Amino acid sequence: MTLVNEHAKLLSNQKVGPKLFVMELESPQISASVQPGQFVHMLLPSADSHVLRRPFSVYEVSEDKSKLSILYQVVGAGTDYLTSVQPGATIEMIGPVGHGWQPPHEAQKVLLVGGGVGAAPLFMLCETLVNAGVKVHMILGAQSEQAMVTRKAYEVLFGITEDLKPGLATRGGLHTCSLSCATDDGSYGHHGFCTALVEQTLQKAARENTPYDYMAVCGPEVLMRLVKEQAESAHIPCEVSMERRMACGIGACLSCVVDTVEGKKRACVDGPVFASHEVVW
Amino acid sequence: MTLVNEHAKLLSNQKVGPKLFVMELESPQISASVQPGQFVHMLLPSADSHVLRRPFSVYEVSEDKSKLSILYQVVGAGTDYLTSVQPGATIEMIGPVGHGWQPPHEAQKVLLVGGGVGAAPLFMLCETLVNAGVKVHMILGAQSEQAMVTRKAYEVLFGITEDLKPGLATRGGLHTCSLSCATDDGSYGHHGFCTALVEQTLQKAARENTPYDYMAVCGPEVLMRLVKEQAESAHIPCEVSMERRMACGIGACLSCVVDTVEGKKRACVDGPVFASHEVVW
Amino acid sequence: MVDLQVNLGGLLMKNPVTTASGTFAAGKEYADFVDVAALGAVTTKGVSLNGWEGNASPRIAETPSGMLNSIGLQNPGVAHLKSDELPWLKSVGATTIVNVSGHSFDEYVQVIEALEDAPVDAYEVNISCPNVDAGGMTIGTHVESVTKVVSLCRAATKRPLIVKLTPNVTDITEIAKAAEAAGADALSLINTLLGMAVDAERKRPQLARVVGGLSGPCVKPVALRMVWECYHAVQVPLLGMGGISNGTDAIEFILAGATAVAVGTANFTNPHATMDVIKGIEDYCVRHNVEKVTDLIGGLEC
Amino acid sequence: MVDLQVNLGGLLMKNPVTTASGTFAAGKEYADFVDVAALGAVTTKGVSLNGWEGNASPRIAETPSGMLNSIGLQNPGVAHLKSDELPWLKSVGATTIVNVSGHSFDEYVQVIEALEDAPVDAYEVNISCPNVDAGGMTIGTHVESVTKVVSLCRAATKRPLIVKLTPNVTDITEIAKAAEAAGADALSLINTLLGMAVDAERKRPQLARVVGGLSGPCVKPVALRMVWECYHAVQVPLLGMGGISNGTDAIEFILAGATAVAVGTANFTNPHATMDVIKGIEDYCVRHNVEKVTDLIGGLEC
Ligand SMILES: Cc1cc2nc3c(=O)[nH]c(=O)nc-3n(C[C@H](O)[C@H](O)[C@H](O)COP(=O)(O)OP(=O)(O)OC[C@H]3O[C@@H](n4cnc5c(N)ncnc54)[C@H](O)[C@@H]3O)c2cc1C
Ligand SMILES: Cc1cc2nc3c(=O)[nH]c(=O)nc-3n(C[C@H](O)[C@H](O)[C@H](O)COP(=O)(O)OP(=O)(O)OC[C@H]3O[C@@H](n4cnc5c(N)ncnc54)[C@H](O)[C@@H]3O)c2cc1C
Ligand SMILES: Cc1cc2nc3c(=O)[nH]c(=O)nc-3n(C[C@H](O)[C@H](O)[C@H](O)COP(=O)(O)O)c2cc1C
Ligand SMILES: Cc1cc2nc3c(=O)[nH]c(=O)nc-3n(C[C@H](O)[C@H](O)[C@H](O)COP(=O)(O)O)c2cc1C
Ligand code: FES
Ligand code: FES
Repeated sequence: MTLVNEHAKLLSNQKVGPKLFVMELESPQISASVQPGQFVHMLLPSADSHVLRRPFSVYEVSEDKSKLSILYQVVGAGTDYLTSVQPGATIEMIGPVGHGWQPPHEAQKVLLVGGGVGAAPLFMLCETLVNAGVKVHMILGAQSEQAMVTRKAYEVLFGITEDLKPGLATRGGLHTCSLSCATDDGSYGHHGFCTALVEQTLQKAARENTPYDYMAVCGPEVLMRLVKEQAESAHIPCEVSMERRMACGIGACLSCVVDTVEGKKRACVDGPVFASHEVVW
Repeated sequence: MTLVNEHAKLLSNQKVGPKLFVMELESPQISASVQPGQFVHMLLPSADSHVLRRPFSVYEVSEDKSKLSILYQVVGAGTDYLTSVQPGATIEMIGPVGHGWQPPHEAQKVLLVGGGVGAAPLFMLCETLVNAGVKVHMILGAQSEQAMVTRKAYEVLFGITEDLKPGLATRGGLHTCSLSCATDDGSYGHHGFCTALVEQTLQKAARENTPYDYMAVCGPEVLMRLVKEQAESAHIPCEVSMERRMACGIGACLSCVVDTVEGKKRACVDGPVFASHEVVW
Repeated sequence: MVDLQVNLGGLLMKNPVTTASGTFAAGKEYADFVDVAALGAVTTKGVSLNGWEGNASPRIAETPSGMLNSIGLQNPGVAHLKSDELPWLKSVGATTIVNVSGHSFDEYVQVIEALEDAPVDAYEVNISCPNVDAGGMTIGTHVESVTKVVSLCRAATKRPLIVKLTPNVTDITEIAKAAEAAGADALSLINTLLGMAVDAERKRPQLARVVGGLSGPCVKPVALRMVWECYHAVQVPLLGMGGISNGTDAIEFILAGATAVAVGTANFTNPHATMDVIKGIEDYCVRHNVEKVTDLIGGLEC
Repeated sequence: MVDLQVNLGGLLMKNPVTTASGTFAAGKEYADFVDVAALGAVTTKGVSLNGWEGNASPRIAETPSGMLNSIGLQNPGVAHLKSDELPWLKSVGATTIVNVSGHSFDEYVQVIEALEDAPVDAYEVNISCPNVDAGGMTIGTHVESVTKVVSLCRAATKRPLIVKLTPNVTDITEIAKAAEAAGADALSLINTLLGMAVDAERKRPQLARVVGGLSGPCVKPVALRMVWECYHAVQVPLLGMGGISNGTDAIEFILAGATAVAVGTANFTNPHATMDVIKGIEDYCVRHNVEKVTDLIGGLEC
């Protein structure tokens, strides 16, 4: 796929939770072709002491494929600076980059697990699956209710009505998709790590003999390792999205390698999404 | 005098001529005490690859002494960047710094020569002199009419009416102050270097036996050297304002030294204004 | 029309701009952004005989106006370069400089020997590699080991031999003279400065390998100084690099004495950087009425 | 309350923060911004016996995240320091480190001797000066001249003797060990990296002296690496510097092995920088439950 270095216009840059922001960018070229799980490699605008770009997954693409949004968390100098960039600014980003999610074509029942901002790179995947009529169960983990900023988007996608109880909700009308949530502080849904929900969900599916045929997980590395073990125990193919520091972002510099069973691979172009069994943890 | 590192608010930042801008800053502390010829040492806001501040003379202070303005020319990366800073931004500046103009107390007839943006640091001096009833003749030199952006301010100060011919104008009513202009391209006033006007003015004063008793010149170093020679030939005390690259801006680092008859002196605190005979050119 | 052609120790380049080894792979990855045939040359990632795994992650860290890397010369070996990369470079019409690495003196020679029948226009020998024969130290920091490795490489090829110097030395001119005396046709400099970054919150080094190589705009002053020193110390032409991001940076190196320049870290910031640098050099020449870019080499008025 | 006190080779400092020589004069100029008595110490501008004129202008140039200087150790001589600066520092209650320069081995000794009856708490010997006895070369780049000058200074005083190393060497640990063996109580590093800047439009070097010393955030990675290397090579405490602008930077140096730190170029960017650094160190200690800042020294987990 052709890469571009698009000069995108920042349309909005809103705080949506504790240290969490969503930026919306006008980027017709990248938006038109980006696939679920791919990312953009963004230059911090007019911050010339920062020579490296920052990789961010695409969270959502507008229906007319002219805009995309990014959910980002402030973790260091670059993301902190980003929060100060005003709408109207031009932001350069290379994209769409990377090997995205590759659910098996025949997948019918899918379990997605998103921890923290890891819920963002799963959203486009989820949307594609839902639109293809695939039964999706989504598990969201976050520190607190306030930090679980993607829940609303998933609820809307799933057609979940407001009056349903938190914790487990089913897609209204269709009854095919569902969402369960866990927070570290118990302020919403399950009190604890979301792996407990994964366990419950997999056990229930096993009991009912309606196994999941694909899992995808994105979030802190420790979460991905635990979930991929759960997936492997249940013999469900699982994909993970690896984060590595990136210089070029397009496969040239070998900054971003991930240890795999076939040696070192580049997170930027061979990933970021890898089959969980490929990765040497 | 106490120095402050004032966090000034940028009120406006307007293009006023070719590569020429005026910024107005809300800075009650510095504005309250700055003297003619002093400067501020300005940090380029959120441009962290630039570790050095930029020195700029104070052009004008508002009547209520809460705001000051700076006339600046784009010459390099820092001044170019400054043009993009939007009103509302906070700009740190150390000030008021430096040894300003020191016209003799008994001065009655003064000749000021400003070349290019060098006309800015003379404005407050001129204002002080005019208000003290001193007879001032101001000579402005610039590349073109468009680049002669301080003319209007001097005309207003001198009370010069619009209908007077360019080139030589006299303060309306008072008839004490006058202004003459030279442009390199002849688009306004004398066609040529403004030293020719200095020569004419000094000769006329000599003929009329009403000599000037103080001269001050600010502009490109070549201009200052030529004018100070004219002043010395006419035995008129003359001051010049020296530009040097500055790191600390407050006398500590010795970056900014000027060769003087008493050895190296710091432009930032021993200057920027020096008696012309002190400087070793 | 400005004449941008330069001769770098026998290597004819259509313009003075190449890529800094390790920042551009062998060009394919940048094909959407850069016409590699329009470059003075493509310099490939350092290649060793059998391929190296490189270092653990994290391998990079950002620093003020620069970055550290400890890739550790990961590469799939010379056979892969010959089979996969060099034919592509040839097919698109690129001029090719192959950057050569070795864990031992012999390995350098073996890599060059393996490449003698491949479409390579010049070799750039990276003497910043830690090397067993040099007791694990960087070969490039001592006159004896520099003399040795350059002599061996020289004997192995008649192609233009560029020797790439490390800046982590007390006196770069001493090393430059040794490389020249041992037969280098050109010198390239600088490789990265040894540095380190710390994550204070986690009390850990930012790189798994603790130390790494510093590159980017922050090193430009050191690189310019070394190019200028070498220009006055040796006769062979210089390939200058270290923090070049635009045409003005390139001109600074050429004025300081470089015949050609390489763009490294700037590719990461701006994937079009090499193209922008060529354009910037041309614009400068037009603005200053320079007919041949070679007229600027060492033109600094001190 | 965090205990910020450190002992730098016999010099007691109420906190680990001093000023980098040459960036803070003797403190008076910064009095509107900094309570010099609140600093761990004030390190004064390098002083020589009879005063030096220094280099021609321009003396500085800005570079990406840094600056070059070629002040050339301009100073009015040791007598002036004794009569004008040291009494003021004493009167305001500052702890004082005097940075000592010399054009010859003897001059270093003479400066120290002249200061022995003055209120000085420690000497910092700058061995980055070009020196006649070292053939005009920088003394600090060779083991023999380092050994010589440090031994001479050691013999001249019982006060804490800090030796300031230049980073422009192949192996900093070799020099550090030589200084330690010759009697240094502490080592301070790094002095500036030799660099150069070019004005492409005017085809001239930006500094009248062509080359100058690079400092500021851009050099931090190199400085950290050298502090870390020296921490593992010598026993004496280290005074780390090079690009420190805030508390986090300081902590990075302390974790890498520095007992104390100096703030240089950052004073120019932010005249309150030293105060901000002290505050930042304290905040870090509170946040990480560190009772004594000395517990952090060399605490990097590699
Ligand atoms: C493929 C991919 C997709 C990502 N998608 C998102 C997303 O949708 N939302 C989001 O909030 N974050 C995402 N990240 C992480 C994001 O890139 C980092 O949080 C960000 O680069 C931190 O920059 P900083 O300057 O604030 O941090 P600093 O720590 O100051 O950055 C220093 C350097 O380390 C790099 N770095 C630091 N943390 C990470 C990290 N976790 N991953 C990669 N590089 C890092 C920076 O890019 C920079 O080069 C993604 C990372 C990757 C690799
Ligand atoms: C006391 C004083 C008062 C000044 N007043 C004015 C004024 O009122 N209006 C105005 O337009 N300019 C003024 N200048 C000049 C102004 O400081 C420079 O034009 C400005 O610093 C250039 O910055 P830059 O980043 O655009 O240029 P660059 O060339 O990119 O700057 C590189 C470095 O050189 C320094 N530098 C470059 N040119 C000069 C110069 N002429 N003088 C001092 N430092 C320089 C910069 O500060 C910076 O440190 C004054 C200078 C001094 C010393
Ligand atoms: C990620 C990375 C990988 C590098 N790999 C090599 C290499 O394989 N061989 C080599 O000689 N230099 C290598 N270098 C050094 C560069 O070629 C160049 O000398 C240095 O980065 C300075 O130039 P710059 O500031 O333009 O990047 C590498 C640099 C970087 C940043
Ligand atoms: C303007 C200037 C003058 C300096 N003068 C001296 C000096 O007289 N003696 C000395 O040992 N170091 C001198 N240095 C070096 C600093 O003390 C310090 O080692 C170096 O600048 C690195 O620290 P920094 O990056 O915090 O500035 C000077 C540095 C600068 C920028
Ligand atoms: S970031 Fe360069 S190869 Fe992945
Ligand atoms: S700028 Fe530091 S002494 Fe003048």
